[in-house]
Amino acid sequence: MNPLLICTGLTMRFGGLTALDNLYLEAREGEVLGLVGPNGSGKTTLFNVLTGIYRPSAGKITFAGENITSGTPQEIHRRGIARTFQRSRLCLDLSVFDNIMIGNHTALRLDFFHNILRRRAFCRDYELWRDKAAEMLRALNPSLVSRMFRPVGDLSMIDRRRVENSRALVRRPRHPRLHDPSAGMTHDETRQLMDEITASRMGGDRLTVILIEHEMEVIRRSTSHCVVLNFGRKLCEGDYAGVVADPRVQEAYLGKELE
Amino acid sequence: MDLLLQYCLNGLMLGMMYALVAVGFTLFFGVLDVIVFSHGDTVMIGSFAGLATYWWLHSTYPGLPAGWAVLLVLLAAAATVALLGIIVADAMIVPLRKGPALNTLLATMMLGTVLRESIRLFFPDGSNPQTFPALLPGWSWRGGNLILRFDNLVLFCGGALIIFLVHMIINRTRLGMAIRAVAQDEEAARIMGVNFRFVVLATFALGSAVAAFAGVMNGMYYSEINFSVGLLLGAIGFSAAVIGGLGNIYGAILGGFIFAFLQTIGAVAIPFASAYKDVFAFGAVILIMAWRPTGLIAEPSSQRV
Amino acid sequence: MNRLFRKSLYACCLALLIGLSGAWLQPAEARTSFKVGYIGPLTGGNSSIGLGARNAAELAIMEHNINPEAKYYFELVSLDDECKPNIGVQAATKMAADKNILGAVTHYCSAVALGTVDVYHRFGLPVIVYGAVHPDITYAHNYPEVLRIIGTLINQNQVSSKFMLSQGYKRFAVISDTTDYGKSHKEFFTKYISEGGGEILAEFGVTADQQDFTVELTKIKSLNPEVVYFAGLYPQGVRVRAQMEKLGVNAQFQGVSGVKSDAFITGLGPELAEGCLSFLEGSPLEKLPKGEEFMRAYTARGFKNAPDTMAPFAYVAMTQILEAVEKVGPDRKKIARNLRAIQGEDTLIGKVSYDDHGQNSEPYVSKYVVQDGKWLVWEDSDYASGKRSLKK
Amino acid sequence: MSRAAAIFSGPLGCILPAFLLLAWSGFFLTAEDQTSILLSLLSLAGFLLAAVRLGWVNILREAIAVQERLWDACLITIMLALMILFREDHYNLFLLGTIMAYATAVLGLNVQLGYAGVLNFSCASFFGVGGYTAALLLSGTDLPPLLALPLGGAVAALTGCVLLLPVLRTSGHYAALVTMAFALLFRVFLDVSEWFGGPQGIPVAPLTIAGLDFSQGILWGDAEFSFYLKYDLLLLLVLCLAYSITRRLERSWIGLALDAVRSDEVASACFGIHIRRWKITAFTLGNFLSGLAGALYAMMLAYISPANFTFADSLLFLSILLLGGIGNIQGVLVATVLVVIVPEKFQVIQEYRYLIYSALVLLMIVFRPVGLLPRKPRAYTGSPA
Repeated sequence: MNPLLICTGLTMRFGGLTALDNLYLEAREGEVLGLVGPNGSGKTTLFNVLTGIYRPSAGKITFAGENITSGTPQEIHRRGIARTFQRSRLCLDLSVFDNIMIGNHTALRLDFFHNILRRRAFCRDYELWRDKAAEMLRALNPSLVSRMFRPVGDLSMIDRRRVENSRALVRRPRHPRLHDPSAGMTHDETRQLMDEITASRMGGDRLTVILIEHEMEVIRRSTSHCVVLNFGRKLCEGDYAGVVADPRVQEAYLGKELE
Repeated sequence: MDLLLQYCLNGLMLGMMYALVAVGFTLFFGVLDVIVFSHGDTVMIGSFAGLATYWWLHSTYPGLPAGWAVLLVLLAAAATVALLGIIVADAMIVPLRKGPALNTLLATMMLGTVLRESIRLFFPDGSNPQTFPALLPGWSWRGGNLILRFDNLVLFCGGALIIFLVHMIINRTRLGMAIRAVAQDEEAARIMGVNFRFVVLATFALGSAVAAFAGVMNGMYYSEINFSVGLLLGAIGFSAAVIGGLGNIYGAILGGFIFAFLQTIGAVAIPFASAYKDVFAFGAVILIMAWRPTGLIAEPSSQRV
Repeated sequence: MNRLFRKSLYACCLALLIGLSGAWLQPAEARTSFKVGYIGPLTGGNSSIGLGARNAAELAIMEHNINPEAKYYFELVSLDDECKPNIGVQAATKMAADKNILGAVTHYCSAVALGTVDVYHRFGLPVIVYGAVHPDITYAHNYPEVLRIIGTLINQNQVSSKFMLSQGYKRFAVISDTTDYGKSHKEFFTKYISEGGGEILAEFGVTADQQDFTVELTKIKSLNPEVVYFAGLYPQGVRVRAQMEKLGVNAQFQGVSGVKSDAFITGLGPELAEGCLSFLEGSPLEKLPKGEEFMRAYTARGFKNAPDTMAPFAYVAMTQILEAVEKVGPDRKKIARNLRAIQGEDTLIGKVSYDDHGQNSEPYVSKYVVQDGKWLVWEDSDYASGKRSLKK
Repeated sequence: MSRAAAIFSGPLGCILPAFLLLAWSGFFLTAEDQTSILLSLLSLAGFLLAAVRLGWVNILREAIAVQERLWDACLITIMLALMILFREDHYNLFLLGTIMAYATAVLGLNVQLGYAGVLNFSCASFFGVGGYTAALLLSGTDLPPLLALPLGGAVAALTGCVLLLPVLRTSGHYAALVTMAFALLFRVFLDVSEWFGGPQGIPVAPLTIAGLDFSQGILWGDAEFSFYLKYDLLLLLVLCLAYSITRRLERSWIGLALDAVRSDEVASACFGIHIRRWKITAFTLGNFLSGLAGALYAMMLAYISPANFTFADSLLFLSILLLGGIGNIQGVLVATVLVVIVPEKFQVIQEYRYLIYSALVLLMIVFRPVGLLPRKPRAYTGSPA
């Protein structure tokens, strides 16, 4: 399996603070990479740099052999990278369908002519997408289909996460990144959600996923490979068992034991 | 040369006035992340409260020495306006924070109109310009075209003193610490035991009292006050606070002087049409915003993603 | 629950019924009633003059209505133009479009009157302009509906420039607001001053809501003029005069008709206002033979506001309109024609004759000076008698 | 109740309310004395309150959603009927025209603020740019007068481009300042400039289309109909166009993109949405509509001055949008009618009208910040799915 995404020497500084420090990271095609580390270790910053929200202070990001280091979020998205956010960033006043279609933005016809003047063609176009979205939602939670045109703000936490994951996956990206998909949910809900994600991964496409998750159980079940970050540096990497056993990781999470 | 110096002096006086207004804007923004657009009209209320106090003093204690009169006028104006600020904050601004920022902005603009119209309709003869008494002795020193007036000097120093006091309150007192804490992270401050409501009300009282001073200063400087100054003064104070960088007191002061400077330059440097000076000043504000979208002294943006 | 609904439904239907039926119940009238209009600044910076004039117009109607010989009964419709042309045009449209209104007394601000005369002409409403002095209001066209009882500013500036030159002033600095009122004052004043041998050192245009004049005045100070001529309305006049003092500009303040208001003195205080000059069409009330009578009648009605400067003009204009209706009946065209025909009528403000443009051609310009907190006619003041002197 | 609901969900559910609305507004506009005005307003308020409590509003809303075309036709019919009713009454026709011009401008503002979230405190300035363009084109050039309408919009949109850079770079209060500064600047500029007539304002030549002079009344047998009727018809056409464009815009992928930009710029960018492109689109389209409305309004007014286009007027437009419910174009119509008509009818409160108006808006923002008719989630094909 060759690496789909490679970061070399990635550094991100905010004023005096170094959030990422000369980081090397690779994600191989088709794997689920777990990204763990204590708070403030640079996981979120890494996501933001990878999706073009921040421009790195130094270093290089290669995706499928192409340099995407200084791309705008739009360009990077078009190459097939999608993401979710730590704090759910759904548009709460928009409907479920709207939110999913935002993820589908690059597939939509946006010219004035099509949208305003040729309404009949537009409606056909719309019905096509509506059915697709319904199909997707049905797989996650059938009851969401009937609530497709209700504001997302009315939904429960897990349904919101479902919508957000659908939004990230609707374009069938090659490389989705999921940020804390379980935040704000119970254990059972989390398990259910992860099963859904894994299911969508197994659904034939070979998705490469980077997963940030605080719930170690989720990491254990879902990932094939883990990277542990601390103070913007890679502490260690390997499979779940190996990483958990590493004393440096325990130290980073629990602090050094007093002699 | 003395002409140039005179322009500078005028500009400085104007700048001090704008700076005092802008400080209020920026204080409120720092604590609550809102723009209280009625602040310009608060200044106007301050000058009218000062005038009313003077009338009362003048009729009850005719022989009162001018020094006392100034002090009492200032205190009464500050107290009235601080009370107004507290009421506005408690009844309107805090409840409105839940909604979008636009609502607060619009609501305070409407509040400004309400204040303005109330003075016009309910202050005796309020629709006409009113004489503001000369409470300070009008000694002056002349050199060529330059005239340096004692009262202006006192007003300028008074303004500077007020700004210094605000600086001390913010940086050296417990209240100031609480204000800074709330400004930085409201939730954390609450958890650490800061009485949020008290801090907000105290900030509004402080900002409004500064506005009252600006109002009385405005009255004494121009010897005349009228109900309609609030809107433009508010717009200018807001501009000054924004070009300085919202939430930053020193930025607001800088912004105030910059705006006064722009107006003066506009009037002096475009000799054929000094009436264009406001066009020039506001045009410059737009350009500054295009160049520095978050103000000259910008806070690092800390948006969480 | 259901009962509550039903109750509220009944209540609403009842309210609707009452509302609609109440609307159709009109009070009965004894005499045939007609409407006449007034438009002027009732709010904003110039409201003190506008309110005084409105009251005077109302006074004229009240006096007419209690007159047992009058055939008709009149009602006043008064609208606010806020001294803003756009509001004025709307108000004028509203008034002119109302066919029950037979005539109107309108406008203090020239900017407004210039915009509205076309409206009056288009709808054929006869109006008498009581306070706006821009020449174009009557002379730019030949509309039979538009008349003006007050003189034009051409006349005013002829008198004022001649007077200033006769007082020995030679060097003038001019500040004018950018309205047509200010601009044409400036135009005629500079013209007559230059013709008379005086010198205009500088001209400044200022906006109508400007607060700070220090930059303009600093420039003026360096030119050291003998007179600062201000063409604008009194709110700005107050500021200019006050800031002259602050900057030590030791020149004579000369205003135009827009400054001659009691509010100018209240705004400045008697010390600062002392010695300020202004010029105004017509004679002051106390000089008029019937002036005292008018004042007594005005006070007796218990109006809230003082009559201020323009009240006599509005009063006379309204009286003329009412008399015209009495004479020719409710026909706008005839009323306009009847008004035009007025020649040499003896009124409160002196003789009134309308020329072929509807302009009162017997304007008399009075000179005023502030003495001890009051506008006094120049000839009666200590300044004319030499007891006090203007600034040199 | 259910039988009634069944009846009123059909065509009757649109036609009956429309008829009531027509009857009431006809009565209200002709009412002269203050008591009847007050009473009719009170009865309307009581009726509406009852309608909300009894659930009639929901019935109406569903009836409208199902039969949108019919409701549109009803609204147009109401306007036409009012015009015919007031055919000789200049003033009421003028009011109707004002309502339609303002509504068109606010629809433009709605595209900017309601959809894309671009703050614009200078809507009245762009309205004014359109008006002044029309004034100058009609008096200074030999262009066909009808061309002045789209040109008014185009010049307003172009003027907006001057502000694009700062508007795009700033956000929140900083963006508010940029447009506010522009509104103040625009007013002062008009006040002092010689070319645009100064504070005095300038007359606007009447519109003529194919020899038809819009400033002349229409002769119909013995009766002469007001010339405002012509402007009203044209304004109705423009309003219908603007309304239909904004509605289609909302119900399209473009509307979705605009909403996404407003709702969350960062998230939108991560899904490939071009923030700048859509902000520019919304800002320019909004200014075009404002300018178009301004041009026609200026022609109807026949006389414009800087005082028509002040910062306070921009606030008026904004408060109309807020009152109606940001993003809801039906709310825009309702709110415009209220804001234009009610103060006009209350001559008693003349001196106090600003005070009362601003106090009411203030109270509304505090107690019902979502406006009269809050926006509903998007329904792409009109009827709810």
